[in-house]
Amino acid sequence: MDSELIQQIRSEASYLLKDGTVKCVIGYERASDGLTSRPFFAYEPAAVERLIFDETCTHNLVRYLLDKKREKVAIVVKPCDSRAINLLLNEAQIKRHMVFIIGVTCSGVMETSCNDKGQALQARCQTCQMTKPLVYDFLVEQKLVERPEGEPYLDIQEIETKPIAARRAFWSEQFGRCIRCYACRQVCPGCYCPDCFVEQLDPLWVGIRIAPKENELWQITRAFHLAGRCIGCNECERVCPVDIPLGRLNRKLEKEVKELFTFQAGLSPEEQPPFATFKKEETLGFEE
Amino acid sequence: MGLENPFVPYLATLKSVVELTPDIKLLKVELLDPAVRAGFDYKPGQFALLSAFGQGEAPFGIVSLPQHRDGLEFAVRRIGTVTAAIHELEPGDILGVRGPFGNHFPLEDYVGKNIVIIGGGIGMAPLRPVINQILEHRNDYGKLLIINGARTPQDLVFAPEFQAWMEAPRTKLELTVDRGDEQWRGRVALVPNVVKEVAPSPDNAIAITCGPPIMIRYTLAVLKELGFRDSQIITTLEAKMKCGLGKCARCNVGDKYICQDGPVFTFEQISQFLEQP
Amino acid sequence: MNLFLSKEDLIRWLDALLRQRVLVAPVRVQGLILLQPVSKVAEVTLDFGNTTLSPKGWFLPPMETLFSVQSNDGQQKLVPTTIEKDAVIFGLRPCDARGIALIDRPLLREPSDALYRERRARTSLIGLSCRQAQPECFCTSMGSAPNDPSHVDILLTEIDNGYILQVITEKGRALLSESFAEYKGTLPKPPEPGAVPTKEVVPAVKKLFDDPYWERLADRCLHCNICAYVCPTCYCFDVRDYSDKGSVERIRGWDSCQSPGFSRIAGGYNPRVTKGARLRQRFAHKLLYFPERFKDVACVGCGRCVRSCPVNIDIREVLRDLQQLEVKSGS
Amino acid sequence: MNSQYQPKIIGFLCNWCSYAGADMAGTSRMSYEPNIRIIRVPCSGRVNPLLVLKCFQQGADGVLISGCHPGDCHYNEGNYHTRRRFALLRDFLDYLGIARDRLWVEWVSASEGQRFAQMVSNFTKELAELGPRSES
Repeated sequence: MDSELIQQIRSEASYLLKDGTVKCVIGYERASDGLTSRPFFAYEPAAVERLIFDETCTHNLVRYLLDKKREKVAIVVKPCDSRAINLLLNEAQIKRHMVFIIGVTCSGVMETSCNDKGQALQARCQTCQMTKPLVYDFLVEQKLVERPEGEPYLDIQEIETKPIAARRAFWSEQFGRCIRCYACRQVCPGCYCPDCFVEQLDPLWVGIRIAPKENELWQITRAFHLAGRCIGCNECERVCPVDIPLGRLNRKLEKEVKELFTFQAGLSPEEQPPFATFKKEETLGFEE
Repeated sequence: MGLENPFVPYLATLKSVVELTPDIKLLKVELLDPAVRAGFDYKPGQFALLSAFGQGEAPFGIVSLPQHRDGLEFAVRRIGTVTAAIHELEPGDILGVRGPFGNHFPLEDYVGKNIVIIGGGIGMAPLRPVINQILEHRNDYGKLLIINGARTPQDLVFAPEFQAWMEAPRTKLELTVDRGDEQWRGRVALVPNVVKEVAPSPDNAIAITCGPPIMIRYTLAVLKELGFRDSQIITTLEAKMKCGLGKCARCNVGDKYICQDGPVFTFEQISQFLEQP
Repeated sequence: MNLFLSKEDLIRWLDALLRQRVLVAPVRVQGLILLQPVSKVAEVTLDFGNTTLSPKGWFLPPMETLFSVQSNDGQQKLVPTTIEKDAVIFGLRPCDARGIALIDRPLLREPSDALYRERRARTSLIGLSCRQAQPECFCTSMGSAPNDPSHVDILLTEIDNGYILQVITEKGRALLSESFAEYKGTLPKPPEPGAVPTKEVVPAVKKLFDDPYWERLADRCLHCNICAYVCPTCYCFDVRDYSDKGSVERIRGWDSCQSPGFSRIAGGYNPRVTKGARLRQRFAHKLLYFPERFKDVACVGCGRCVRSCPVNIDIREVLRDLQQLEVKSGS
Repeated sequence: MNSQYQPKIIGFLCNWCSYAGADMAGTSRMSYEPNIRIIRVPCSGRVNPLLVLKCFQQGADGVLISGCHPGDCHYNEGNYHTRRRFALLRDFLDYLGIARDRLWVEWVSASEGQRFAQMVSNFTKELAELGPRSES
């Protein structure tokens, strides 16, 4: 654990809290298992001593900005998380001047779980080339480990190449296990509808019935609502208590959006997302 | 049928529908099974869960009196999917009834006392059976003051019974609206202000109030100013209820289950709730 | 009188049970251990800490139909769901058995929940003592134990060359399809799970009800339903009607105090709006309201919520914090 | 289509062009397979992907979305959005095991009654080959 890096985060946080620039600093602290980490909200300067940063800091904290819209807060942001900030800025959910961003350079976080620091980097980190957050007010740099370039969508192609009946069976079995705890929705920075379609009664799109057909409609629509918006932090897959490979839904859409509309979510707060714009001359396979 | 599985409602048919206000209907419901009808006895303050099959179930106070033996009456305000479906029902249609649930207004404790009844909008519904029960045993009780408020004149609930209430002995009916219209001659004031103006005395009296949370808050303050102690002020709490059997824990406010420990509470009890409803 | 079963005896016995009843047993599915009806004994796995979801899901399923409404020519008829099959849950841990015994209290109290009661009556429980405590377990602090026989019909305890079988109830004896050798030896010493202070928890929650502790704790909470759905002693449910193609079904499904609409009243008023109030409801119901009505705290120390919570809201930590805060605030 | 399997198609037709085109097919007595149930929508851009998914969930074998030719949209850009939305949804459904040929997006103007009738027949034949929804 790089203590010099942590010292910088703590001193910056303490400075921000002491002079009242922010109401609270959202970062990470050691979890109750003493190995991994968990989100932490520091309100008083004294609390900054609990702030840490290491390769177990998997959570994407940007989601918490949606709960703190009315007060200025500071937030510790990894390179991938910074794309979520661009997403929320682009969709006018947060205001840039209300967020002080403590950026941290990163060379990947581990595949952790309770009481387990993880043996390997998360799959998404193994080939990730982003080492610096896209947007920050204060940057904390740590010595980085070189990571190989890699083919990002191997697990997607593995499903694409299956025959259609096998794809159908694979996804039916995965969706069959869903207990509709909605952790994938609650953890996602892109999921902030006040009244999610899944809980609407009139029309009753899905509701409380937990059955293959309702689970499938829920999972497909959840992923599709994030098409061109998901920034690939893969928190949905991490939090799923029944191990549904949700990342393989969102990253399939990410791959298609790149191919069809040459767009990637969260790279800039100004760029128009794919479904908000169009090109007159594109046919996208629907020939005249 | 029914008791064996407490989630399965009794079937009932809609006898009659009366439009009390643009969004509130008075429904009279008759239980189909005579044995169930005979055994279904209830007291003012209890509620039942009405089912509009296909839309769902929702709790409503029973506003009729048991001794009339003339079906169960409910005042239903159109506010959600279930109430909208109930509003579409016509006489002769089938619906489900589950209950009676909850405790009731302990009218036996109010004998000989002056009664102040303060209702706002649909909040009048659970208070109606109390009023009519008092009028049917008028001599058992002291003076009866009814303050019934609503947003506009057509929103005043139970208008057909105002005449009977006004003419009853030692009874006063004060009607008020937030906003009047050309025909309206009566009072235009908020309910709490009317309570302050009429200023009922707290001596040997109890106050029963029900209405939107904001009205309750201010009415409570006025009653306290007039000297009413919390134990003298009673209300019936509306909470998200689903099973009515003290199991699904949705109506769990503080350490109380509204559907079983309530819905009728004194404000003394409510003040001891850990969590304010 | 304890019996002894070799591994082959166990497999033969399970096969016999499989023929007359639904056998629900732990099955490995990807990285999970789920309790599922099995068609062959081979599907059953015995090397696991505890199942991902608790056996409560067999008695109070994630979703079930309470009754359906059949209307032929205007005449509506209510057809309540009935439970036909006998079942055996094999391989459940003693803490989960206690969980079921705890939620029996609200659900079987008059007027009892018919479907739950029917399933409880028709299902026998074969417990499997824990050989090894998981880091998140704390059952001994919550009135259970790795070898607690009190809520199962039969308790199996694994030893090197087979299993010791303790018959606990008559219902358990009825499961024995053949006679096994008697076991004269002593039962192995159970593992030692972590301990958690629970002495003054009920008054502590009451005293600290309005303490800002809950808002601070809820800062990182995502308000998903994982902790309630994996918990063996959470039994809140929602009821909705579904009507597709003419037939109407009243569905009961799991719900949790963390979901947004849980306490929202028609018209939009919601007594529990803040994050802290919602998270407090989870712990207040388990550690205060339930014990006040049903004598015991509604937590069996299985550690599932600690393992599954995405942001590590750890009930053991809450219990410790409550004790310290109570001391600090002058008990 | 000899087999007794009759595919069920839900057609979302935009009011200004495709619905008028289907109307013209009807008034000119053109015959086409009766497997389609038409839902009139103000614009093909009104069709929310959730509607299409609900159709498949409720058992539809195929869904047709038909709007004005790009550039002719009564609301100027409705069909441009339709094009983007369902180009992506079609690929995604295919990935999930719902054959891409079960979701057609076509441009039919008010005067192309013949083309509409032909298109419905082709779609029905295609779905008959694909078979009922249960496998794929």
